[in-house]
Parts: sequence; structure tokens; C-alpha cells
Amino acid sequence: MSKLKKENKVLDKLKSVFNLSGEVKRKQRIAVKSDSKHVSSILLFLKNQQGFIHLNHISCVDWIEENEFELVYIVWNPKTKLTVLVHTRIARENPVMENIDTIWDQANTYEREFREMFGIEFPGLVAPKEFILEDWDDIPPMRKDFNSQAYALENFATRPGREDAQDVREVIQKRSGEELPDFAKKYSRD
Amino acid sequence: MEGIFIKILGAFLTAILAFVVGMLYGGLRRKVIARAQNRVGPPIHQNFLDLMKLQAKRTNIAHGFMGHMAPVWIIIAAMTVLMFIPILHGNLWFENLTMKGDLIFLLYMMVFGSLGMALGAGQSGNPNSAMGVSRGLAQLVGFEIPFFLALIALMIQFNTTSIAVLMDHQEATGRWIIVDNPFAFIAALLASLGMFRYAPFDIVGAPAELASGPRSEFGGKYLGTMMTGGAVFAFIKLVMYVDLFLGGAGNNNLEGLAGTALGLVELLVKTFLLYMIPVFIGLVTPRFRTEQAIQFFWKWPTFFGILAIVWALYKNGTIG
Amino acid sequence: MIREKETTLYIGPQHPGITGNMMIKLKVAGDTVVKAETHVGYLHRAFEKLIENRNWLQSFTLLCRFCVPEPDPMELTFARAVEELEGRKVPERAKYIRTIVSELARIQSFLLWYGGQSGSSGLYTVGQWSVGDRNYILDLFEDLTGARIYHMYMWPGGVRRDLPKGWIDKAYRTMDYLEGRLETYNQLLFDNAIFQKRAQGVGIIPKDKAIEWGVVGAPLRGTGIKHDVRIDEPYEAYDKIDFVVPTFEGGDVWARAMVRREEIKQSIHIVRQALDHLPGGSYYNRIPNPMKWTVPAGEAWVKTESVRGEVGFYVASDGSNKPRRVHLKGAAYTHGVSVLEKILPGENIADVSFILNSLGVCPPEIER
Amino acid sequence: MEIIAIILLILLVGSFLTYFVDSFNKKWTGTTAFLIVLITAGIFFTKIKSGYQFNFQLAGLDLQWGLTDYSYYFVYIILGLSVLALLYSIKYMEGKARLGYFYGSFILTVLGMLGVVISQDFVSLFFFWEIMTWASFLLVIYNAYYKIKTKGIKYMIFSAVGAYAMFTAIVFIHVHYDTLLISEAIAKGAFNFEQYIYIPIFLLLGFGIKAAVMPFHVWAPPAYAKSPMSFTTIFSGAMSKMGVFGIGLVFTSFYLSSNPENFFWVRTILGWMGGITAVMGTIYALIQTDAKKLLAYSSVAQLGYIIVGLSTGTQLGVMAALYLAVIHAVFKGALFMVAGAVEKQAGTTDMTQISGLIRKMPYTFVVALVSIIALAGVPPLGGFVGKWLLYEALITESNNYILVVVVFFSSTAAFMYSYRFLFGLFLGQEEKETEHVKEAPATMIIPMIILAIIATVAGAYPGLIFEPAAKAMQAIGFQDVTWQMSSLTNVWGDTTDLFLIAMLIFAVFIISFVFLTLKGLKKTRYVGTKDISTSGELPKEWENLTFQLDFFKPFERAAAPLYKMDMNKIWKDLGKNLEAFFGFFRKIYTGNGQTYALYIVIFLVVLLLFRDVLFS
Amino acid sequence: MSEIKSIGIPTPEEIKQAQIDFAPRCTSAGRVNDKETQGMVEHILNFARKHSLFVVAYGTGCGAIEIPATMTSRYDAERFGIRGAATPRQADVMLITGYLSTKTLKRVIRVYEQMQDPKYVIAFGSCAINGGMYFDSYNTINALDRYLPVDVYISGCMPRPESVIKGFVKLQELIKNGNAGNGEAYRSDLDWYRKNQQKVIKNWDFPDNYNW
Repeated sequence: MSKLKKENKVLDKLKSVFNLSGEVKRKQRIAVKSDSKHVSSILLFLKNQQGFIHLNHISCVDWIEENEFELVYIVWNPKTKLTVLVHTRIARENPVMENIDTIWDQANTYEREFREMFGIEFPGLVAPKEFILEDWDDIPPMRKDFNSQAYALENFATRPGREDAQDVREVIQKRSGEELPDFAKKYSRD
Repeated sequence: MEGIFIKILGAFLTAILAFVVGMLYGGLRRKVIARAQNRVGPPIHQNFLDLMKLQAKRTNIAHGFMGHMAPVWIIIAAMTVLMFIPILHGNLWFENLTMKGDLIFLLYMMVFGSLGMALGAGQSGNPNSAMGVSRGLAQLVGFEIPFFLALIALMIQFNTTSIAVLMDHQEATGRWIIVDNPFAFIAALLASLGMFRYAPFDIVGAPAELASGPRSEFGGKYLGTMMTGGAVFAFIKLVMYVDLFLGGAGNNNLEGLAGTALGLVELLVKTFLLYMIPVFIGLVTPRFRTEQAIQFFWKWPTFFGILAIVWALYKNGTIG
Repeated sequence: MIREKETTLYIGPQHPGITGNMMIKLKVAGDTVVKAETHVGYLHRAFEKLIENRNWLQSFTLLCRFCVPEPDPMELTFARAVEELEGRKVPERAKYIRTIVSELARIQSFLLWYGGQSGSSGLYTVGQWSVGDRNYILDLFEDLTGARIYHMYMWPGGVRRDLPKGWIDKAYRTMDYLEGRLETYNQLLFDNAIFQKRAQGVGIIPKDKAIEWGVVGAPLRGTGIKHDVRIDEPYEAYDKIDFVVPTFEGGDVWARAMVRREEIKQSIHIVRQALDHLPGGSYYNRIPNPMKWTVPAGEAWVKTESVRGEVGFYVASDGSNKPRRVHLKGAAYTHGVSVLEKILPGENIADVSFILNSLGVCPPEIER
Repeated sequence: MEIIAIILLILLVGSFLTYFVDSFNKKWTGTTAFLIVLITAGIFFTKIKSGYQFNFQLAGLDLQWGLTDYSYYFVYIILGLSVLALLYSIKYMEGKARLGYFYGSFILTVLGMLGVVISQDFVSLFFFWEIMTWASFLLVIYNAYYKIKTKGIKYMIFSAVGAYAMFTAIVFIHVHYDTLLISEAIAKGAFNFEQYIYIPIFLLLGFGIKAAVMPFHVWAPPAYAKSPMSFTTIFSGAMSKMGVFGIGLVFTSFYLSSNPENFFWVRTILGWMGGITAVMGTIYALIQTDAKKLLAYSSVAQLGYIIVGLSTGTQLGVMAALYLAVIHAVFKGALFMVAGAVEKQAGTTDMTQISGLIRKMPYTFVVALVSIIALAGVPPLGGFVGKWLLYEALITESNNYILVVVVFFSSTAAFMYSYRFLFGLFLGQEEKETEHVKEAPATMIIPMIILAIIATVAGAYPGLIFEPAAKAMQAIGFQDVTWQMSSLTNVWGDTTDLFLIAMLIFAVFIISFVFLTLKGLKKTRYVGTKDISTSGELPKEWENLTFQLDFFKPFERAAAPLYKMDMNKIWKDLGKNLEAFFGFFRKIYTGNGQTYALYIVIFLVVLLLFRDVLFS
Repeated sequence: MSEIKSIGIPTPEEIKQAQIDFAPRCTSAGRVNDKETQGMVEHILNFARKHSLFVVAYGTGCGAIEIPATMTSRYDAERFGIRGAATPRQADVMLITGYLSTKTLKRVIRVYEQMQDPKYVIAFGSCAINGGMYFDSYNTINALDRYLPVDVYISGCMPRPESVIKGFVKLQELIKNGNAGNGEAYRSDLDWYRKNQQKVIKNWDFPDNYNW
């Protein structure tokens, strides 16, 4: 445990200030879980007090079974080289999350993407509506309940012969009527 | 009557010569660049194929009258200047109108085409075109200054403003002007880099910045005609430099066809060597920004131009 | 409707000056940029959505196509993420081979960058040479993996196959050749007064803001801040290899070019060292039947260093045979959008493409 | 009664008549004014020949009116341009307020100008000069009736200074040479720098201010841009030539009557003043966004060329100046008319607001194109001849090699603003905002086209202008002025055959135009300006695709040191310092106009009373 | 939670319908000059066209990474007269380098329509042929020739420079025989193409008239 001294120090500090749960996952990785309301204050605290001035990444996971979106804020301290992952969960219906582009400008880009791809609203986010998609009229595509293949089949012409999950060798055999060579049989899927 | 016939035929010959040589030099340039870049490169007649293809385009688009006219201005400028530049010294076929126009006329006529094309580019309404024109005109003001200085140096050193008289003088003395006034040659040569618009002065149609600048909206027959004009212009510039500084061509004692042929060979050798200077410089330099290009022309080339004038005055006996 | 005074200039998507398929909408007064907006989405293939429908190993075909100029860090990062989730060990030899491959990938990407940077400044000769010489690296890849660009070579548990016979010699030879060529490129490009004039003082990223803005990789090192994932969180064999991370003060295009000029030399140095010390033994800690292979539930955030900066993968697994979520963070995601929009205003239009190349903006990495 | 007096009377009465016609029927004001000047011109050109003279006495002063070839040359400019400008005015001024005021002052200005050139004594010269100045001042403030202080004040101040300078010179001439006749003064060498140096300097100051020579050019651009365009045609085309008229008279007489080698500096200073005027006018013209201002600065630059030409004092140089005086009146008159037509039809001449009028106003565009080519000095139009004469004069005769480069720089940079003018108004995107614009009415087009035709013909047959110009030069003392109808020859014997060039260009034009038009005629489509390749994107409706702001920014950056020399600022600083200096005398200024008038009268009386004491 | 469903082996009816749908739209009506009918002049012009191919600078997909390699020293496509053109007005060939997202498709159509006849399209990679690995992506189209007439397909993911050059040589062959350049066919079949395009591009805000 002594090896992860730095990591534990940061975690203890966080725990003493905020009401959150967390663990040191491995060297240089600290993961904390928090209420969505406190995320911005945690991030501010990390940035201003603990030296985590670099926003590495924001990610979003759709846990459809639990009916929740999980947002992960990953911040990094260039001095101690530690990374903190701040997890939070928000409801899947009418998801709203605090806007943090006042803390880091580049968060704006992530939030635009999540607004478009997951339909999460960030009040106070000033940015053009469209980021990646254009004229999208279906449910936000990165949600798990959006079926990409069905959408593609419905909207895009599909060329025949593009049948899925076929073994190429079998198809060749079927078409030409030839026997598969032995070495080919060896690699057959079953 | 026979004289007029020879004149007209000679004009056609000159035009064809300028066109063919200009296009071939363009192809050679591509070949040379390709070789320097470790490539095989296109065949040297590639430019002819490109031209043919452009003229063979089935559909064309013009953005109105000035857009339609843009290549016409270039052709006018190219042909007019061509007629007033001595191709071979004292050759009846290539004499054209050489004694009828002087250097100041040529200087102004040479910008005629670019200005006309700028108007055509302007009418297309493409922002890239207008920006290219803005850059091109600014650059023009840059390189015309040293070029004009060099010309003035020649004028006052030899008391003439006619290019044909300068050629006569070189033949008479047997000394090229590059020897008589080397500074004028340096100034004019540096200015010619801007005239050819190869790197580092290819700011007008810089691809990574303005797509292809003023030519953005021209395709098919328009682009093809512009290409023709450009090829003729390249030839004109080279011949003009050869005439002014390198003694011209055709000063041999042979009579008839042999003399003409020898003169042409001499001309081709001289122009080709001269042409390789901007081409090789273009190979190894990146592009200036517009204001850097202008400032470049106003520094060393202008200095050499002034030096050329001082030298000319000294040689002339006015000072020293 | 009030018409804007500034001219709108579209750099891209169909434009010779753009790096890939994206668009920068410029509002221009004179030839000075007043406002820049990055528009992406032209290359959106919904990779992250598709990966959720592929099993863990099938993902690799998609993964390497995340970023075209440099696919290998993607594979490596994802493989490392899966290994972290699964707790799978990687043999020592595989670690060295991975180091070699990722450095070769860096070198080929650097050579492509030479082409972009010199081409956007109008010096096409260097671009022709370097992109031509890049083929020698791609030949090495072809010998090793069978493909020029997309390799799918680094898998969870090691690499797909061992080095072929004679490959090491060829790699040495290639490195020697490239080292000689680099001198020529540098003479022509970096020692060129015009290039220096063009690059100095252009596209400045302020040093005090750089980390906060999310600048990573060579642009960050170009402001004088020493940060490299290979040193901060050493992975594979980088902790056993001796190399220098160059930095340069200034934060402009010139500083970034100088950093890269050193880095490519360091990459060649690393490849040589890794080849020198290449251990024997197994190269692949074989995974079970990939069709049925499941990865334990959990999450991983793994970073590696690519040419453009750090590449990070956030991978979440729910214990099934398919990833729950794979989320890429490429360097271009911040460089290409927020940083670019901040540094472009005030610059000359002539320098837009120049700055774009120096930041190494790669649109497929932004929109995925 | 003498015919010349009748002519002046017609103009004077006509001026008041127009004013009264306006109060009865606004419709006929313009036509009346046009007819009055047309009749005047008709009478003048039929009845008065060169060499005409008319002496009379008034209040004990010997006055002499008459016409030499030299002044006749300027009469062509004045009356020709006035007639066209007034024809243009009829529609241009239609619907505007205070038409009587406008036309009355206009005719009065014509009267003033005509008077200046026919005066052969200093008293009437000064008298008419003042009429011209004041009448034109009324027109400058026409558009800014209630803001005289801010708009017209510069013109006012500079004109007053010029008038005082001229008056002082006249008094000095009277004192030293005891004559008021110009011809006598010339014969006695009054304009010679060798004797009383301040006389020619004061005179040159007076004329130079009118000709907008650097550093006194600052009044010209705002005054040109502010006055109604139909008047600016005269203002820039003809009235500024009055300054040229005077300078030419003074300078050539000095030059021809003394040994110029002793006065190298006089030539040099005047030449450089002209050269710097040309450069300053040009570089400021190319950063303007208002077409009118652009043309105004361009006028200043063109006057600079004329001054340079006069300063050489050589045959080609003076010929260049005289030729340029006419051709500048022609193309600049046409251009101001174009600007006026655009202003009338599109509502503004701000080049950041309008673009793409070429299809809406095709005739106006053609006129603008022809005039701009003439302005830029590109063959085969008339402007080239002027440029050629000027360069050859400087190189072959005057040996002023650095000045020729300065002039060349200015005339090359003129390409930039020439393009800017055409592009800003006529080319570029055709936007919705200018959809309603229509071609200008015929009475506005016709004068423009006439001027454009003159500019074109002058390119192939400059001899048509050389002929009167040569006569005029002979009238002021040049011997054996040679000229050819359609070719140019310098002293070294190098010729440029303009007719041949024009024919060649015309032939190539026809051939290539026909080729390009006929080739694939059916498959060539003419599309609108919205159909451009914008990198595959579709621009939004509010996005501006025309390059309008800071058109020549790179050039501005490259030539930044030149832009630091702002004459306006220097004058302003001078004004401030003077204000501080004269703060002491503040109490003298009561702010009452009558008091000032009293001061002036006292000053003049003192001057006249004590002239012998003061100037002996 | 979506699973990949097998599209299944098509029934004979489906195949018949598909054959109609995917029949080459560029019928001989569109070809100005077949080999039999082309005259001497057209033959020479075709020779020029064949040896001078200006490629519009548009890297639509990841196949564009091999374009620099193709154009530079080892493979040197300029030998064949292939060179870049900055704007569609000057270009002859359009390379669809791989998949096309719907957002790009809109731009590609605009660029294609701004090119002048005769114009050629070369499609790269399996994803342009049938969607390739992106067959189930909601943002990439699967069969390019539904939306634009394609002259040459180059298979592979991604095609090597050698195959790219092979593709160009194939195009040259087609040009020589007068079988390439489908701009006129596109024009005559515009309704069909427009219908397909508008199905994918939701917000069709192009100018109405086709821009040839």
C-alpha cells in the first residue's frame, strides 16, 4: 500500500471535503463516484486546489439496464502525473447535466457531442446545435436503444450479395460446386 | 505586297513558335521537377495533352461577360507583346513589329493580361479569386520596381528605349549587356522570379491557401486558353531577358534557312538555361507570405536596381 | 437578415489545404482571420456504435481506422486497455515488438507530417521525398503484418505473429537510410530562411494556458512543457529504453517543427535500441476462442503517445463478449476544435493550413 | 458690347435665372442650366478665336481679357466638361432639394473658371479666382448645408490661404514691376526665381493649393467626395486644372527665361512635390472603402503626375502635363459620373456594401472599365500616352531617374485601386440587396459614353489632343513643338506606333473573342455568381462571399512606413500648436463675422496705403 | 440493445428487383461516343482525355491516405498524366476514397455537379462498393452507384497504390473506348438519382436547377 501513497493522499483529501466514494484502482489511477450535483465543485476543487489542471477526457456510457447514463470526467495532474476519474450517473429520461465549460473551455466540445449523441442537455451551453451529424431526426444515435443496422437498412440501399455472417469458403463452394480443400476445412468456423 | 505576306506569315510563325516552345518548357519544367523529386514525371508533351483535354471538355461554365472575356485579355496581351519583341536578330520572318514599340510600352502591355484576367476572376464572385487578385496586384507592385530600375539603367546607359536597338548595340560591340551592366541583370533576374510566379512567389494561386486563386472558377476552354496565354508569356519573358541581357539570338553569319535554324537553336539554349533559374529556385523554396514577398522585392532587388543606375551613369560618364 | 461584413471563406472539405475531410469556416477581414469555426462530421462512421455490436476481437478491424495517418497507437491502446481489464500479461518479447512497431508508426507519421508541413508552406520537394521514403517503413509493416496501412497486429496478449526472418536486418538498414535522408530534409526545410520566416511567431499557443487548454503532445512540448506519456506513464518497453523527450520554447509553428525534428531522430534511436535488446521467447499470450471470449466487467482509461499527442481509450465492459463502450480521445479532439478556434483569429489566411498541419489535426479522430 | 463680356453676362444672368426658374418649376431648372451653358459654349467656340483680346479700364486699372492658345486649351476642358456635367446633372439631381442654389452656383463656377483663363491681368484673375472659389465652396457644402463647419472648413481655410498668397504676390508684382498685366510681368521676368524669389513662390502657393499639391492636398479628398458627383466632375476635372494652368504659366515662363541649371533645386522641389503627391494620393486611394473617396485621392495622385510633368520644363514633360490635364478631365470626369450613377441607382458608393452591379448597370460598367483602363495607363487607351510622355520626359530629357521610379511606383500601385473600384462596385457577388438596381437614365449615360469614346480615340489618335496642346505650348514660349497623329517618338528616336498597337489589339481581340465564343457555344452556360465552388459547402444566406474589407491589407503591411506619413495629422498638429500660440491673441477673435470683415478691410487698406514703405 | 441480424440470403424475387435497381444507369444513351461510332477527331480527343486526368482535391474517406503515396516518388501517378486540381471546375476525375457519410455525400454531389463534362468517378475500397465493414452504420451509405454514376471501382480495404494506378489505367482504357464519363447519363437519369439522394439527405437545400 505504501507504493500508492500519493494516490491515497489525493483520495483522502477528496473524501474529507466531499461526500463521495472512491478507490485507488492502480498506480496513477484514482476513481471516485459522486452525485451529479457535486461534480462541478469536485472538478473545480481538483483543478484549483489539487493541481489537476488538465481535462483529459469526458466519456459517457449508456447503462440502459439501470436506466442511467454514466458520465466520466478524467482529469490529470501534470506535476504528480496522477489521473482522477470522476464518475457520476444521471437519469436516462430527460437527462440534464451541469455545464462545465466555464472550468475548461474544451469541455464545450464534449458537451456538444453528448448533446447530439446521447441527448443530454447542458444548460448554459453556447454552441451550434449540430456538431457531427447533420439534419438528424431519429433518437440520439449513441443511445443503446437506437438500432444502427435497422436504420441503415431502412435508409440506405444495400447491394445484394452482402449477406452477413457467411463463411466465404462455403459461399465459394456453393457457387462453384467445388469441394473445399483439406487445409481450408481445417480452418472452418465450427 | 510580298512584304506584307511575309509579315503575316512571320507573325503566324512567331506565334506558333512561342506557343510550342512555351508549352514544351512547361512540360520540361514538370519533368525537371519530377526528376529532382525522385520521380519519373510526365512526358514533356504532357502540357499539350492537358491543353487538348481542356479544350475538348464538353461543357463549360462562365460567370458572365467579364468571366467569358478573361482569357481573351491574356491572349491579347501575349500576342501583342510577342509581336513587339525581337525573336531573332535581324531575321525577316521574326521581325514582326519590333521597331514599333519601346520598353515602356512592353512594360505596360505585359500587365494588361493579368489585369484583364483579374476582372474576369472578380466577376465569378468567388472569394478565393478576389483574394488571389489582391495578392497578385500587391506582388506586381513589388517586382515591377526593380524591373523598372533595371530597364532605366539600360535606357540611360545606351541612350535608347527600344529593345531592338539594344540588341543591335550588343551585336555591334560583341559584348552582352550582362557584362556591361551586371547589376541590371541581377535586379531584373530577381524581379523575374516574381514575374514567373513560381515558388517562393507563387502566392497568387497558392493551393493550400486559396484553392487556385483567380483561376478557381475557370475550367475547360477558359482554363485551356489561359494556359496557352501563360505558355506564350513564359516564352516572351525568356526571350525578352535574352534579348536585353544575353545578346539575343541569331547573330550568326550564315545565310538563309541555316542561319535561322542556328539562331533558333541558340535562342532555345539561352532561354532554357535562363528558364531553369526560376525553376530550380522554385524547387527548393517554400512560399513567401504576400507582405514578405513585397518586402523582399523592395530590399535587395531594388538595391541592385539602384546600383545598376549608378553603374550606368558611371559608364555613361555622367558621374565619376 | 443582416449580411456580414467579413468575407466567409471555406477551408474544406474540398480544399487542397485541409488535412483530411473537415471544414474550417473562416470569417476574414482583409487577409486576417477574425473568427474560425471548425466543422466536423464528414467522416463520422459511428465506430463507437459499431464496436458495441462487434465482439472484442472484431473491434480491431474498426479500431485501427480511427485515425488514418497513424493507426497503430489505436490498436496498441485498445489492446492495453483490454489487457488491463482482463489482467492479461504480455510477454517481454511482445512488449519490445510493440515498442518497435509503434515507433515505426511514429516515424511514418512524421514523414507524412514532413509532407504536410512543407506542402502547406509551398515546398513540395520535401513532401515528395519524405512521403516517398515513407514507403520503406510501410514495406517493413507489410513484411511484418501483410498490410501497408492498417495492420491489426497488436492484439490483447501480445502481437499476432513473430518477426519474419531477416526483418531485423531490413529494419536496421531502413533506419540507417532514413537517418541519412533526414539530414537532407532538414537542410532543405528547417534551414531554409523562408520557412523560418513563415513559421516563427505564427500560431502561438501561450505557455501558461497550454495545459489548461488541453494541448498535448508535440504542440505542448513546443511551448516548453515536458510531458510525454512514454515517460509519465511508461508502457511496453519504454521504461527500459533510454531516450530524450525534446522541448522547445516559443509555442509557435517553428517550435513545434523543431520538437518534431528532434523526435523523429529519437524514434529512430528507440527502434535501434529495441532491436538491439530484443529478448527471445514467446510473442503471444494466446487468448481463448475469440468468438466466445468475454472480458470481465470494469473500466479502463489507458493512454499512449502518438505523433499528434496522447491517445486515450476509455473502455467499459459489462462482462459480455462485446465492449459496452469504447470511447476514444485523440489529440485532435481538442487541438482541432477548441484550440484551433482559439489560436486562428488574428492569423493570416496564408498560415491557416500551415498551423493546421503543425497541430496535426486529424478529423477522423475527432468525429470517429 | 464685346462678345466676351456678353458671354460672361449670359452666364451671370443665367446663374440668377436658373435660381428663379427653380422657384417656379423645379423640373426645368436643370435643363435651363444645361441650355445656358450649352449656348455659352456654342457662342464661345463659334465667335471667339485664339488671339482675341479686349482691353478696358475700370476704376483706374488697366484690364485686359483675351485668349491665347494656351488659355483656349483650358477653355476646351472647362466648357466641354461643363456641358456634359450639366447634361448629366439633369437626371442626377432630380428630386433633390435646393436645385436653384446648386445650378446657380454651378454656372457661377463655370463663369469663374472661364474668367480665370481669359484674364490677362492680375486683377481680373484674382477677381475671377475668388468667384470660382466661393461658388465652388457653396457647392462643396451643398450636401452638408447644416454642417459647414465640419465638412467644408478645410477647403475654406486652404482656399483662403491660397487667395491671400496670390494677392500678396500680385501686390509684390505691382510694387516691383509696376504692372498688372500678365504678359508684361512675364516679359519683365516677374516669375523668375532669380529676382524676387517670393513672388513666384507665393504664386505657386496660390495655384498649388488649387491643384492640390502635396502638402496642401488635404482639403481635396473630402471636398471632392462630399460635393455632388456631377459637380465633382468639374471640380476634379476642370477646376483643379486652373491650378495647373497657373503653375504652367508661371513655371514655364520662368524655366524658359532663365538658365535652369542655376535653379536645379526649384525643379527638383516642384518635381518631388508632384511625385510625393502622386504616391500619397495613390496609397491612400487604395485603402479607401468609399468609391468617391477613392476617386478623390486618385485625382490628387493624377494631379501629382501633371505637376511632375510641368516641373521638368521640357517639351515632352509639358506636353505630358497638358495631355494628362485633358485626359484626366476626361476619364476622371467619366469615373465621377459612374460613381454618381451608382450612388443614384444603388443608394451608396460604399464598396463594403454593394457588389455585383455589372449585370444591373452594363453601360455604366463599360464606361467605368474604359475609364479605369485609361486611368491605369494601360495601352491602347488614352491614359497610356500620358504615362509614356511623362516617363520619357523624365528619363530622356530631365534625367530625373529616382523621380521616375517614384512616379512609376505610384502608377503601378494605381492598378490596385483601379481594380478595387471596378471590383468593389461592379464585380463580386450579386446579392439580394441590390436586386432593385436598374441602369441609369439615358441623359446620365450619354455624357459618360461620350467621355469614354474620347478616352478610347485618344489612345489611337493622341494627335487630336497634341494639336491644341502643341499650339498652347507655343503660346507660352516653346519653339518647334513636334507631334505625330498616332505615334510617339522620344528624343532618342524610339517610336511607339499607337495606331498599329490599337489595330493589333483589336484584331487579336476579335479573333480570340470569336474563337472563345463560338467554340462549344451551345454547351457553354452562363451562370449566376451564386454558383461558385465554395469547397463543396453551401453558403448561408447571410454569409458574405465578396471580399470587401481591407482589400489590400498585405500591401498596407508591406508599405507600412509610407502610411505613417499622414499629412492630415501634421496639419492638425500644426493647427493645435498654432492655436496654443495664438491663444494670447484670443481676444481679437470676437466670433462675429463683421469684425473679421473689418480686420480684412483694415489689412488691405494698410497694405495699399503703405505699399511703398513696406515693399520698397 | 441491438444485435446484428443476418440480412439473409435474398430470394430470387429480391435478386431480380435488385438487378433492376442496380442496373447500370448509364446506358448507351448517355455515351456520346462508343468505339464503333467515334470518329477520328473524337478518337484523338479521347487520347488526350485519357492521358490528362485532373483529380479534384477531395479526400472523402480514409482511402485518401494512399493518395499521397500514389502521387509521390515511388508510385508517381504523374507519369500517367494524373495530377491534382484545386477546384472542381478544373477537374476531370473525382475519387471517392472509401465510405461516404451522409454529410459528405451532400458535398460530394455538389462538387460532382460542379465538375464539367466529361467527368469520371473512381470509387475506392469495399466500403464504397457495398458498405464494407460499415454496412450497419447509420451514417454511411452502402452502395455508391445509387447516388452517383461510378466508372471504376477499386476493391480492397484500403487499395494499395498499385491498385489505385490499376484503377486509373482501367479508367484510361474505358476513356479510350469511349465508355467513360457519365455526366450526360447522370443528367438524363437525374430524377432517379435525385430520388435516391433525397432519401438520404434529409434537408435538401440545393439550388433547384442541376448544375452541369
